[in-house]
Parts: sequence; structure tokens; C-alpha cells
Amino acid sequence: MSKRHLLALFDSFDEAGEAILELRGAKLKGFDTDHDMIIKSPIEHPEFNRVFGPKPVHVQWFPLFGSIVGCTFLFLLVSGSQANFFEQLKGGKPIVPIPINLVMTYALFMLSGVFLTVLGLFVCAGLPARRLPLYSSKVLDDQIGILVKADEATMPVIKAILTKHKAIEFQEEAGK
Amino acid sequence: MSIANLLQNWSRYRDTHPYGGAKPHMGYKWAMAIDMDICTGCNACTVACYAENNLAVVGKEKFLNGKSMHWLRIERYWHDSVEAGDPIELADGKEFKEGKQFHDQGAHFLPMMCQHCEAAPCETVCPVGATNHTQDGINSQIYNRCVGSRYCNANCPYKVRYFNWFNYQDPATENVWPEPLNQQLNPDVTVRSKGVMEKCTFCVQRLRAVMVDARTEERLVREGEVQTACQQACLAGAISFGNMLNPESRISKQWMQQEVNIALDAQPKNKHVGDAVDKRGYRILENLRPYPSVMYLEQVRESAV
Amino acid sequence: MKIKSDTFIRNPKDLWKGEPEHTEVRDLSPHIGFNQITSDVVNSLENPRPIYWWAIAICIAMVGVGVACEVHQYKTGLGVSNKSNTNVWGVYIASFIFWVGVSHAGTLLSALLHLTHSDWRKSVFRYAEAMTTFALMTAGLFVIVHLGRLWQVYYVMPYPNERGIWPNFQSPLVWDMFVIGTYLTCSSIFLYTGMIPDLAVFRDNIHDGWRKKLYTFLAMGWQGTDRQWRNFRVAYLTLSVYLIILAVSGHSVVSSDFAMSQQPGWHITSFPPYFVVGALYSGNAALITVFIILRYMFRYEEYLNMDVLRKLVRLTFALAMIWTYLHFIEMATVWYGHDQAAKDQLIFKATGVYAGWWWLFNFLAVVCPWVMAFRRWQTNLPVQMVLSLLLNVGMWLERWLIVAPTLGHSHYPWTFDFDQWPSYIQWGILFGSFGWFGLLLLVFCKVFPAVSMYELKELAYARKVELRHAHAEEGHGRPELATKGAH
Amino acid sequence: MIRYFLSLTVLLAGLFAAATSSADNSTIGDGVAPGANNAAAAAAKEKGGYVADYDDIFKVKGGPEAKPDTEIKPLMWNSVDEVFYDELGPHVEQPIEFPHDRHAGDPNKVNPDGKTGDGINCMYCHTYARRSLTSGIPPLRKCIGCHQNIPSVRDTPRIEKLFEYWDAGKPIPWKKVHDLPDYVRFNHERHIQRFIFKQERPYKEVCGYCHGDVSSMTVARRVKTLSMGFCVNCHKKNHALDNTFTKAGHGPNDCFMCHK
Amino acid sequence: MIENNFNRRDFLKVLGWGGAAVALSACGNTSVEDGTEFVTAHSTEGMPEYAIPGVYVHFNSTCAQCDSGCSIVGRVREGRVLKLEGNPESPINKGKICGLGQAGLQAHYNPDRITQPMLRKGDQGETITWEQALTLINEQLGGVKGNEVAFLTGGVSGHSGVLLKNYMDALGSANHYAYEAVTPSVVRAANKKSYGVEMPRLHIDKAQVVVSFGADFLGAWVSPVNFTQQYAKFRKGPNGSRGVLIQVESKMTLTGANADRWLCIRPGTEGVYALGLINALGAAGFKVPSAAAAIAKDYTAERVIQETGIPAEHTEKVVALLKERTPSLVLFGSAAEGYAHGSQNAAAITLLNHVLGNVGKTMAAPASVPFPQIAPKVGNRHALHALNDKIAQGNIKVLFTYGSNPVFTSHSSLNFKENLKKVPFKVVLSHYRDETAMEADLVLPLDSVMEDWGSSVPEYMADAAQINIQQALSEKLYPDTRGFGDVLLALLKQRRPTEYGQYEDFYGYLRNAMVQNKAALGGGTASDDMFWQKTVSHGIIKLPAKAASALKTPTATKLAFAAAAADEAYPLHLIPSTSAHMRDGRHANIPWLQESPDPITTVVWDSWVEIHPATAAKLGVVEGDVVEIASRSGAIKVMVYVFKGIHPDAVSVPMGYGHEAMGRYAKNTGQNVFKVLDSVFDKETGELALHETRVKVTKTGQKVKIVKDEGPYGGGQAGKRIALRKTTDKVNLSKEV
Repeated sequence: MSKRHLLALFDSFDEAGEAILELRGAKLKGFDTDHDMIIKSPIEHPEFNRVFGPKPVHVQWFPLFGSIVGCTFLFLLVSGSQANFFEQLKGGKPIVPIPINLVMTYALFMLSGVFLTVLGLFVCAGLPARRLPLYSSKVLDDQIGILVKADEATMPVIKAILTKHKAIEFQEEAGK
Repeated sequence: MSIANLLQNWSRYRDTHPYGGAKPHMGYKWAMAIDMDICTGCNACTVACYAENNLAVVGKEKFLNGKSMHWLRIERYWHDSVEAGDPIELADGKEFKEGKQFHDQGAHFLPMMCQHCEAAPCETVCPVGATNHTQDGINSQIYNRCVGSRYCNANCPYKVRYFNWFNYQDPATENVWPEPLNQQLNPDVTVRSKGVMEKCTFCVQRLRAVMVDARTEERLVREGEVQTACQQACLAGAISFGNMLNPESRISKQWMQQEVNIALDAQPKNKHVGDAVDKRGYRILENLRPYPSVMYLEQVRESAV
Repeated sequence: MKIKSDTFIRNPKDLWKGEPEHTEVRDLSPHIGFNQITSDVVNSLENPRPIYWWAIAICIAMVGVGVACEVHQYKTGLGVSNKSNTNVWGVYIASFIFWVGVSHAGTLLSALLHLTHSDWRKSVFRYAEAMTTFALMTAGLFVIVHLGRLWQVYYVMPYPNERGIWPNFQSPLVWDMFVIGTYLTCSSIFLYTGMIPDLAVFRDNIHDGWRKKLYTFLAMGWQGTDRQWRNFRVAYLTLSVYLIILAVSGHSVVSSDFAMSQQPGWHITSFPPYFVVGALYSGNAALITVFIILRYMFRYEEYLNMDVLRKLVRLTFALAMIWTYLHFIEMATVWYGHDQAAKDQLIFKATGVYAGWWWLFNFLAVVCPWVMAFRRWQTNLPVQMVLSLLLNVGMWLERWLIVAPTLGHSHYPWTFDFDQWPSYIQWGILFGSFGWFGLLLLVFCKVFPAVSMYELKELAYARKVELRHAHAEEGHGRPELATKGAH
Repeated sequence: MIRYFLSLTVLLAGLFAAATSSADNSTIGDGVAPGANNAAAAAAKEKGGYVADYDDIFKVKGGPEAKPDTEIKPLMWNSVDEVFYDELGPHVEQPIEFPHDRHAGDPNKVNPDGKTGDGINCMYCHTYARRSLTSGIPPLRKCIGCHQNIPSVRDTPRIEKLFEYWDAGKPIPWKKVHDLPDYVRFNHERHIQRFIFKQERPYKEVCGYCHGDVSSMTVARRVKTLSMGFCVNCHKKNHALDNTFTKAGHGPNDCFMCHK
Repeated sequence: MIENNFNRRDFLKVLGWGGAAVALSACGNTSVEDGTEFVTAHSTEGMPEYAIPGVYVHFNSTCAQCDSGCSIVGRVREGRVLKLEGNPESPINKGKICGLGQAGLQAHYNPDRITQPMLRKGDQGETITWEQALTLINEQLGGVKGNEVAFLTGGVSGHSGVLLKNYMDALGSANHYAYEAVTPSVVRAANKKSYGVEMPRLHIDKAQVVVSFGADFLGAWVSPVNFTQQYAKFRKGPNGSRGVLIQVESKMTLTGANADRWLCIRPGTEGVYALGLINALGAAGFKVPSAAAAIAKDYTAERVIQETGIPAEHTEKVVALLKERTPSLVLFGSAAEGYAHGSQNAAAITLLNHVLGNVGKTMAAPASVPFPQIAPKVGNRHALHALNDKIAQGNIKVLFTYGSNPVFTSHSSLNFKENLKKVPFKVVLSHYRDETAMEADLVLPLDSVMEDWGSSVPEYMADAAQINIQQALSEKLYPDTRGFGDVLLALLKQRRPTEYGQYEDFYGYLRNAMVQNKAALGGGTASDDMFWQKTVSHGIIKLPAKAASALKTPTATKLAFAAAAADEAYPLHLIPSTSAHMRDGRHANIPWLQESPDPITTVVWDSWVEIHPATAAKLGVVEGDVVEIASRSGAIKVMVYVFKGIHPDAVSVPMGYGHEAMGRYAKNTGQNVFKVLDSVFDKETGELALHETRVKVTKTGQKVKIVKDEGPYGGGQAGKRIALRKTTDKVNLSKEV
């Protein structure tokens, strides 16, 4: 049974929310709400949390790791290089002055943290992403899009439900 | 390998270098003493310094703009205003405080050059480490490493560092050494290019020459074997220079006799003033704790006249 | 596709009018729809008011002046900037601090206010963030311009080289190099990350040539799926946390250039907070200036509106007061301290050759901000324009009066030097730096969304929610949370 | 997570250690040092900012007639047409193509020109090396001193040229091959004293460490970078001998020792 | 990990500095260039064994920057003399050398030296060869009588002096004039009169108190290097009490700046004060010879105060000190001698010395050279006037000038420059194209001191008699310059070929002359070569000391001092001051000297007028104002330096500045004070009285920034502990190391 994609566009978050709930309730065969349905919206949609329930986010672990590694590395770098063959004698100061090295350690603490945060974002959010099979530029402008993937058989049912909830526009894959 | 160095010799790298702490100078600690009672301010040392160290003669306009290059400058003070130290006349000539009618106890000449501080404020701030403290207690200045941030000068309490504002060796623009004047240039001293800081080096080229000979003969440099240019020129012999770690050297005896300890920022002798009348030794701006290596001997004036 | 919108039909004459007192303005009117936000922003980029092009031209001219001066200085040597062996620093270092300071306001708005969920920032933080980045770039230029042998600036960078030597990590200048570099990198990353959703909108709405390619590349296939939004929120929060720390540490380190030294008037414990607050203060003033310019230039009246301006002005006033306090504290600690040299230094500033400038700076930076305390002037554009400029002049003077008098009047009387005045070269390069900064900013605002669309949409959404509650209380029906305008 | 962190730290540390120690590799070339320094030196020479060569001095002292007929071409980026230039410095065109291999080469080895070397000690001609900063090129007198007693090669072109200079009473304008930048203070005497006379190493090894195997060249050619890293690597090594200046056996690690 | 051929610029690109990196690499300026790296030494002959490239060789010679005759050591490397130090063997300077001497290098390498003989064509000069020049001189000398030839020199001594004398004899001319503009000739005369010698040997180090009437013996007086070294000993006080220096003068000299008590005296009243001191000493119970007492008795304390303006308490202290601390030493210099009654002042002061019993204790008879022909012929100002008169009468047809610059240093009322036009043929032997050379018909370029050979005998010898050898330290910079001796020899060969034909050059003559007398010169039985080698390598011949004859004690004669008449039109005294570096201006073209600040005022590169604050207030001028200083003979415009080291009735302008020619460094630097000097002469010696000029100072309204080293606080210390001074009388420095 081949699967097909359907993108429905809504004007209002309420409608979209209702539609999702109903799709969920419908318990359609071969249609798993968690995996076969993707919401696209111009802003983050607080309304839908009650629909999906909270989903785990792991980005925050990356900076933790990055910062710790980064500052360790930098401290080694700085004090190691101070202790090389050309030790730079500074009158009245030790060659490896710890508090001073901490300043730069702190800087790299943040730098590496930021780098890994972005890395984390890309990894977790799957960026850069390839364009999904069905896409309308409206979803970033002013409409909420619901992209569903389902058997051809169930597709009409889904479409009906969406239409019921004032889906103003549909996009479908061409049939095979 | 640096990491290995770090781990093996950690304690060594934690020593404070080189004064005070457990780290001694390696065989040498060059220091100077200047007796201002017999310094006549004749400028022989200044000219000798120009001759020895390829100093640029900047000319009238640049001198006026404070771009003069004298590593060793003779400062002339008057002590006869109402409170010593108050300005006698401000730049615009108006009398700031009414002093005596005449400078009737003469002037006070003070030769000022890089003090080669043991805890030099200039060393810590140089971003590229162009100025460091050498093993033998000199405040080094590596011209080719200098990028010209001028932070060292900004942080120098004595303002004895001089910056190459122009390309003084370029015959096209600043022709400081026109043919054949340039043939006098000392081959042992770099002619500094545009944009680097320079300062008194205790005539390091002379020191290194004798130190190399000494190493070849497997000994230390002897007292009197080397003189700085200013010391050699000083007519009155007011400048003495030598290795402080050599107990035989005149310099170490002088510091000892004057009870000036290089590792202190306040000399105990100054606490009991009266009885130390002929202990004239002191170091300028000692209280800022740069621990300078140049000791000055106070000028004396006869009170019987 | 071009999105027609009524935002164009607007009478330019009432631009300089402040909002009337009685009308209750919100930071965003609840009647604005998502579509309108998109179309406004996109179209404002398409054709800004003609003054934009004049501004560009002027900026390029200014940059030209600066570059000419720098080339002359590079060829002849730093001497042409008329410094002396006593006054080794001058306008360059002062301007460096000034620009680093300007950069801080952006971080404050975009990061700190983001954490505290103060929504009014949503329309201004984007260009503020851009200012951060560009101000830092300008500051970096000044470091290089200042060097005697700027062709060897790479000596300052710690990389394993064949010479086997390293920079001197004890030097505050190297800390600067580290921290400012970090700050620049991070803030530009922050700027970019925050722009991704909007770039996606542009990708969808712009259809011509290189910009399309650019946006497509930068948007990285953002489609606003729930997964993307989820992670995006957390990442952005994390970044803003880092940015706040950075901003604080950054200017503290810059202040340590002076505080770590031994010179009277520099060696002051309270310098780091003093610098940081001063940075926020001057940065906010600059923010107001740019606010007014952009509002007119790109027809952002709807979003950069009076309510936002008022909040901005109030914030600036608050910062000004904190800074004033620290300013007096700093003087007090010197005055009642034991360091005679520092005391002399202070007296010298107030009575010596720099006295005129010093009092002017005190007037501009301490007295002038009080104008902001009056509600009637908080939204008066001409007043705020002039005022913000004056404050910036004052704050620049503050930096210059930290640098110059101490050098001329430090520990050693023989070398005191009171009559060094920066030559036209220094002024020219300073002048050019403003052009450079303006040019970067203008180009940015033309190419990238200077106000954040998705955050505005969030704001609009929040307003609708409020509207709904209001209606609910009044017992009318329950209006939909439509993304369209409510008309 | 923790394990990841540890492993990565160790990895980075190792990498960094390798990086900082990579100067131990004595064949590191410095992108700028030798070339650019020559260029800058020559630039200043050309500017006439100072008298750069002994024969310039000679010219000034002895008047125009003593001016050497070929002057040293400035080795500059912009004069590549005159001097082919690479990272190791100039390929110098010497006035007389002096065959080092013939003089200093191994007596038991046959050179390309079918002759064996004479195995003459470097310091026989470069006689100042052991008592001066500079190794020195022998006065023409020295060449003649031997060659007037070697009739066999008397009329070979190079020797002809040699005697032309001699008869004209002119110095041979040799060109400097191993040209250190002017801010460096390199002391031949000290190194020779230490390694040849104290440690009694073979002179070929000692001289060759910096100059390469000259005895196999005709005209000397710079084969080592002579960059700072090159010096440093040797100074790092432990040649423990005396205990006067530094306790350590390595060369001085004090900037002021080699920089002037 | 870094790959081997790691490139910095790549790394910069990695850092994203690409754009910048291109600019950097384009510049390529990565090294700080040294002036003088050498390929190496390669020469055919001439490259002596000792000349190892990179190794210094030291040659001894004699400094000729001034007439003190210090022995110097030249540090020579690769044929270039790089630095001058003092020769420790010389009793005069004992291994030291002053700034002026150091600067001899730049006199040698000076870019403005004349390199070829020049002949005047209209107002152009064209270069000619030496042969042409010498033949030309010969022709010119052909037509004139011997007495119509004159030779004007500075002080000369040694063998060039001998040749000069012989040449004048050969010409049959008696017109050799030794002229020095700045020289203590009245002092010499007075000494001669009082002590029987012109310049007694001074033992400053033996004295406990030195009272100096304007003798700047630390700066520019007679033999400063030697005196400064004595002064150092004197301060340390070998016998336990630190020596006390009292300076009595109207304008603070370098010596005055080092005095324990600087007494500002009304110009010209030094003699009065000396006699006043004698009187006071007598009154204080000091044993004063009756004759002296008789002369001094009129000079009561009141009169002294009234005339000299020195307050009583200072005088009393001085008297007390002189009374209790002996021996003392009284010196007098330009300040005392420079008046119409200068000789009277001098006599009074010598008398004071006698009264104090210093003669024989702190002053001794000098050693003398057994060869009178090489003895120094010191110059004086009178010579120029004599010559000038002759020229004015048109009695001089050929004039040679060497070692002096009369057009610059003669006061304008002499109008020497105009008179010079009356001389048909003027030959100037000079290093620079100075003012006199500009007037010349033929200019002959001289070797610098570093290139020339010679011998000299210093006027003031610190110990036994000595002869200084001047050795060529480097080869000639320019092929067409010749030494003074060589020129004289060449000229003599024209006159007395038989006698001097044998000598190839002056070196040969000198060597021969020395070697011939080697017995008398302490050469003993050494071979000629040995002796000559030794002589040259030491650079000095110390002659066996003869028993010095005792000094004659001064006799008291009646003295009369012309009271300084008040002058309404020209109220102020002008004091032309001598700075140690500028002297009479012959070294004005040496950049080092121009740039090294004047010790007292720290002014560089310009001349200034010192005015006392009170006077300045009266005139309404402040520092930096340009004022016109007008005398009866002329006027100059100089900037004001308000200064408390000068008498309110006097203003002081340094000599030596204000050249109109001579070279790039000297030309138009400052103002020439000689221009304004009146021709007032000392009654006895006929010397020009340098300090007698009266001037009026008027404000021009112009204002300049005065170029000086001192900061805006002047000599103040802004409350910091920088320069510390002890004022005490119980410090004992003799034990200090």
C-alpha cells in the first residue's frame, strides 16, 4: 500500500488544533500521529503543546560539554605555551600565572560553548534540512500547515476531517 | 615539549622571577648607581649614548613635539621654590608660587635612563613579549618582535621608553643619517625601524660580548671588564655599573654600603632618618614597587654657606 | 511576489510628531496580522525612502576620508598622528573603548531582555544585535590602526609558529584579543541564528537573483516545523545566556587595559563595572539614534513605534543614572584614597588643560540624560535624536578623558606633557570609523530583516490572546486566533 | 558523557602538545623569515640608508677607482629578474664560480669534474670563524699564495680570472650567501669554540650543521633555512659542557642573547 | 599538528583575515634594519692582519675638538671609526672624554664637509685640483712682499706649528696671528703678571673650598675634562671634609649650577667683592699681608653690599668658611675678565688667592716642554683686531685662514667682513664651507681629525710635560682632502725645496722629527721603528718631569674699578655665555651637539635669552616671547627663557648659534650674539671685553614655543620624591666606595 502526502493549510491556530485533535482521535489505520504528521507554522505554536504533549529537547547538553572541554584545552594551551623553551620572564611574576590564565580560559569557555550550541541546534533540529515533499511558502507567512502522510485508502478520511475544520487549501502529491 | 615541561617543572614555573623569590639570577645581576653629588650635568653620557646606540637625532620640530630619542636624558631640577617640588613657573611663565630670588644653591642634575626594574610594569603588559626580563636582570627590548602597541610606555612610571614615530633610517623621508654619517652606526646595535619601541639596554651589546668571552674561558665576567657607554664617558665617574652578584664589584659594595636592598620597596634605613646622614642611596618611585636596578645617591649641599 | 499593503500610504508629514499624550499606544497594535508584518518588512527592504541612498553615499565618503588618513599614516609612520613619547595613546584607544561600548546595548536588548521575556524588545533587538557585531568590527579596526607595525599584528595571535614563541598571555591586550574576538564571533553567530526563520521567509518571498540564492543558502531549509521550532527556542535561550556573560566579561577585560596598569587615574578597582555600565549607557543612546533613523528610512513606523521608543528611553535613563553613580563613586574612591598621584590626576582633570573638556563631558553625560526623565520628551523624535547624539559625544569624551590626561600627567613630572592635541589624521580616522559603521549597518538593514518578523508575529499572537480574553470578559463571542488582521 | 569528555580532553591535549613541540622538527620552513629578511635588508641597502658591504666602505675610503666593477644586486621581490629567489634565499652568481668541492671535498671521492677534493679545513680559508663574529672570506692574497705555486691549473679560466683581479689590485666582490637579518647577533667564534675546540666534533659536522655539506658544492648555496626556529631547535638540545653562564646544557634561551 | 612548511599568511586566512593578510604580505617589511651588516672582508693588499671583520681594534690619538689636548682611543671596525673613548694613559683626561670630544666622530663623518679645493669664480666656486691650487697660491705669492702675507690661525702647537713658523719665515712675513674668540686671555695675562706663568697648574682636588669668580671650569674653561675629574675628588673630600664650591658670577654657568652657594653678583664688580673678602678676612682675624690689607681697607662691608649686591650674611658665611677650611682655591674666568677693567678684577682676585695662601698649595707651576718651537701658541682676541687694522689699511695682499672662523666670531663693529674684501687673495683651509670660506677666493679642504696625522702640546698640562700624537684612525673619506701639515709642507716645498723635498708627506716629516729626538723624548736606545711604534700606539709622550719652578707671589698694586655707569638708553648688561658644546660655534654643525640639551636651560636647536623673572615682569615678557636685543652695534631677535640664574641687571645669550653658512645643521639655527657686541676693550691687554656690551630688550609681540627638554613644571617635582638633596655640613663622603 503506497503512502501519500497531504498538506493542509489553516488560517487559525484554533482550527488547526481542533483538526489535529480529531485526527488523533480518529485512530486511523496506518496513520501514526506522532510520526506521520508534521506541523509547520510561522511562529512557534504554543497551542499545540496540549495536542502533542511535551517533546524532549537535548540541545542544552552540547554547550555544557563544549564549555568544559574548551576551557580545559585553553588552560593547557596557555600555561603549556608559557612553559616552553622561551619562558618569558616577567619581573616579579611567575612564568605560569594562574589567575591571569583564567581570564582567557573563561573566554574560551564561552566561545566553545556557543559553537557547540549552534552545532547542537543543527544536529537536533536537523538543519540544514531538505525540503519536505509538500511545501507552501504560506506556512512561514501567515498560515499553519499540517503535513500528513498516510495510505491512499485513509487519505479521503483525513481530508474530510481537515476540510471540516476549515482547511483553506490542500496540496497533494500527484498519484503514482 | 611544553606540556611535559609544565608537568615536570611545575614548581619552577611558579617561582616569581627573578627578584625575591626562590629563583636567583644566573651568575649576573647588572645594576647601576649614580652619584648625583658629583654629576655635573655635562651631557657627556648623553652624547656617548647617541654614539654607541645609534640613536636618531630627530631635529627641532620633532623634539618640540616630544619625539626626542635620548635614551639617557639629564634632568635639571631646582630645589628653591617654597616647598620643594612645587612648580616654580608653569609653562605659560606665570609665577606659580613665589620662590627665592635666585637659584642660589645651584641645580640638581639627574641622569634618567631605563631603570631595568626587577618587577617592570612594562614587561607584563607587552602583548607580544617583546620586552622581557633576562636571566641576568636586564629589561630586554627585542625590536623585531615589537608591534608598537606602546603599552609599555603607557605603563612606564619613568617614561624612559622612546617610540620610533617615523622611519628615521629612510633617506627618502627622515634623513637622519645622511651619507656618510651612517658610517658611524654601530654594527652591534640595530637601527630601529618605524613603529617599534626602544630604550636603554645597559649597552647589552657590550655585556654580551664580554659574557661570550667569559663563557669561552669558562668563567664569569670580571669586575671592570665591561663598562656601559655612559659610565665610560662620565667625566666625574658619577656612574658606576657592574654585576651585583659579584661581591667584589663596586656596585655591590655601594648598594651594600648605602643599605639599599633591591628586593624591598621601602628601605629600613629610611625609618631612622637622623643617623643615616651619609647613607644617600635611594631609588626613584620605589613606592610603586617596580624594584628598579638603578640606585641614585642624593645630592649634597653644604649648609655652612 | 510583491505583497501590497496599506503601510505605504502614509503621510510623511506627521513623521516627526510624537504620539499624542492621551492615546494609549501598545508596542504592537493587536490589529496587525501576520501577513501584514511579512509584507511590511519585505517591502521596506524593496524600496526604502530615498534618504537611504544619500546616507549610503555619505557613509562611503566618510570611509574614504578615514582610509586616506590611514594610508598616509601607514606610509609615513604613526608620528603624523601627533602623539609624543609621553602621550603615546590617543583618539584610537579612546575610540576603541567607545565602539566596544556601543556594542553592548545590542546584547543587552537581544539577550538579557529576551531572557526576561520583555516583549517590547522584539521589534528593536535585531538591528541592535547587528549594531553589536558591526561596532565590534569597528573597534577591532582601531586596535590595528593604533599599532606601530600593524603589518605584524599576527604576532599577537597564539598559534604554534616556527619561531617557537608565543604572545605574552599576561598582557591585557592579549586578553582583549581573546575576549573581543570571542565576543565578535559569538555575537555574529547569535545574530545569524536568530535570523534563520526570517531568512526562510525571505527565501520564500524574494524571487530574484543573488539574494534568492543567498537567502536559500542561509535559511538552511528552515520550514518552521515543530521540531525545528522546539530546538530553536532552547538553543536561542542558551546563546543569549552566553552572550550576557560575554558582554560583561568583555568590557571588564577592556577596562583592565587601564585598571591593570600602574598609572594614576587608571589603576582603579571600580573600573570594570564602571566600564560595563558606561558601555550599556552609550550603547543605548546609539540605539535611540539608529531607532529614529531606521524608523524613517525603512518606514517602520508601525513597529518601531512610540511605545517602544519610550521604553528604550526609560531604560537609557536608568542606565545613565547607574553610570552617574559609579562615576561619582570612582571619583570619591580616588579622592578619599591614599594615592596622592591619582588625586593629583583628578585635580588635573578638573583644573588642568583638559578642564574644559572634562566639565563638558560631565554636563553631557551626567546632566543631559535628565531630559529623558520627562514623559513629554520621551517620545519627541527631534529631542531624542539630538539628545542621544549628545550623550554619545559625552561618552566618547569620557573615554578620551580616561586615556589622554593620565598619559600627559602620570608619575614623572619631568615628562609631563600638556599640549599634545591629536592631529587631523586621528580625527579623520575617527570620522571614517563612523562611516564604516554606518555603511555596514545600512547595508545590513537593506539585505536582512532589520526587525525580527517571527518575533513580531509572536507578539501579534500574544496581543490577540489578550484581545480574546478581553472579549471573553465583555461577554461577546470568542474571536478566533486568526493570523490575519482583525479587520 | 564523562568518558567522552575525558577522552576528548586527552586527545586535544596530545594534539596541542604535538603542536607546541612541532618546532623540534628541524626542517620547518618559516614562511617569511629568510626570504623577507633578505628582501628587507636589501631594500634598506638599496635605499642607501647605510653602507652595507665592505667594498662599499672600500669605495668610499679609497675613492671611486677602488669601486668594485660589479656591485651587489639588491635581492628584492621586485628584482626577481636579476636574482632567482626562493625560500632558502638567493641563488647567488659569484664573480668566480668557486669550486668548494675541489678544495674542501673528500680526497678519496671523485667529483663530477673528475677530480678529487683536497680536504682543506674550512677554517684554513675562513680563518676568522674561530675568533670573530663573522667567519670571513680570505683576502685575495691567500688564494694567490697557494695558486702561484700550482702551475698545473694556472691557465684554467677561473684561475685566469683570479689573477686578473690580483693584477688589477681589486677585491673580488663575493656575494653573501648566508645572510642573517641584521637584528640577529650570531657569533661564529662562540659556536666554533664550543663545538670544535671544546667538544672536538669534526668540523664538517659543526660547520655543516648550518651551512650544509659545502664540500660537495661548487658555489656555496644555502641549504638550511637559518630561520629562528632553526636556531631554537639547536639551542633546545642539551650540549652539556660547562656550568658558567647557565646551569642547563642548552644554548641560551634569552632573547637578548641573539637579538640586538 | 602543523605541517612542516607552515605559512603564517595561510594561517591568517584561516583566521578570516585574508583581506588584511594580503595587505600585510605586500608590505614585506618584517625586519628592523641595522645600518651595517657586512658581507665580509675581502681585499687584496691593505687588509692588515689585525683588522678582523667583526672585531674591534683600538687606536690612540688626540682629540682636537678643543685645545685641552685630551688623548682619545678610537674604536675601529672594518676600517670605520665607530666610537671615541678617552685614553687612560693621559694625565689630562685619564680615560674620560667629554660630549664635545665624543662628537668628533660626527665632525669626521659630517655630510657637509668640503671634499675638493674650490676656487672663486665671481660668486660661484669651481672645483680645482690640488696641483692647480698650489700653483695658484705660488703665483699669488710671487708678486707680494713677505709682510703682505698673513696667516690667521687658531691656537697652534706641535710640528704643524713648526712648519707654519718656518713657512712664515720663508715668506719673510711676521704676520702669523693666532686668534681665538673665546679664550681666557686676560686670565693668562693676569696670571703672568701675578704668578709669572700664564696658566698655573690647579689642584682643585686638594682644595677644601673653591671660590670661582665665573670660571666655568666644569663646562668650557681651559681643561674641563681634567677639572671635572679633580672636582669629583674634591667633592668626595679625600681628607674627610667634602669640598665646598662657591661660585660668584652674574649668569649661572654649568659650574655655577653645581655650586653649593651661587652668589649672584652685579656684573663687573667681581674685583670689588674680592677685595671686600680680603677686608672681611682681615676683620675676621685672618692674617692678611699688610700691603693687601692696605689696598682692601676701603672696601668695607657696606660698600661691598652696595656695589656687588651680595647680601651680607652670605659674605660672612663665605669668609668664615675660607677662614676655617684651608687650603682653598680662587679661580676666575670670563665673567670676571670680560670688562674694561677686567685686568683689575683679575689682579684683585689673584691677590685674594695670595692672601688665602693658596699659591704653591693649590696652584703650582706648570711643566714646560723642552722644545720651545713646538710649544703651544695660544690664540687671543687681540690678534684679530691687529690683523683687522692691517687689512683695513690695505697692507695685506694674501691671507691664509685656518682653524678659525673670524667672519662669524668677530663682532660686527669690527666689520671684518667688509675689510676682508680689501684683501686680493684669501685662502681658507677649512672643513666646512663656513662664513669665512664663503668670503674666500680659494678654499682648501682639510682632513678631519680622524684622518690626519699630527702632534700637539696642550697648553694646560695636568702632570709632567707631554706631547700628544694625533694618529689617523681611518682612511680618508674623500680622496681630495689634505691635512694641515701636508698643505704647509707642500707650500714649504715651493719655498725651500732642498730642505723639505725629502719628506714625502707630513707623516714622514713628523716621524722623522720625532725619531731624530728620540733620546730627548725618552726613547732611550730603542730602534727608530720600535720607538715610533711605541709612540704611536700610546698616542702620547710623557717627558721626564723637571723640577717645577715655584710660582711668583702676587704683589699688591693699587686697583681701580670703573663703577658700572647707569645707562638709560641701554640699561641691561649683555652676557654672551659659552656653552660647553657650542663654544664659539665651530661645532655648530654637529647634530649630536645641537640635539643634546643645554644643561641649564635644556633648550635645544636654538638660541635663547635668559632673563630674570623680576626683569621679565618689568618688561612684560614671558617664556617663549621673542624679544629684540639691541646694542649700540646691532640687534638680534631671540626667544625669552625666564630664569632665576641670572642677575636682574643682565641678560644672557649663548654664543655659537646663528650661522649663516657652514652646513645643514648649523645654518639658521638660532641667532649670532657676536653681532651685537660693542667694541669695548680691556684697558691693559686690549682684549675685547665680552661682557661690557649694554643692551635694551624690547618685546616684538612674536611668540614661539620654546624647544626644551624640561616639562611644563620646569625644575619642579610636583610633590614627588624624584631628585633628593641633603643640605648638611657633617656628611663625610670620603669613605664611600
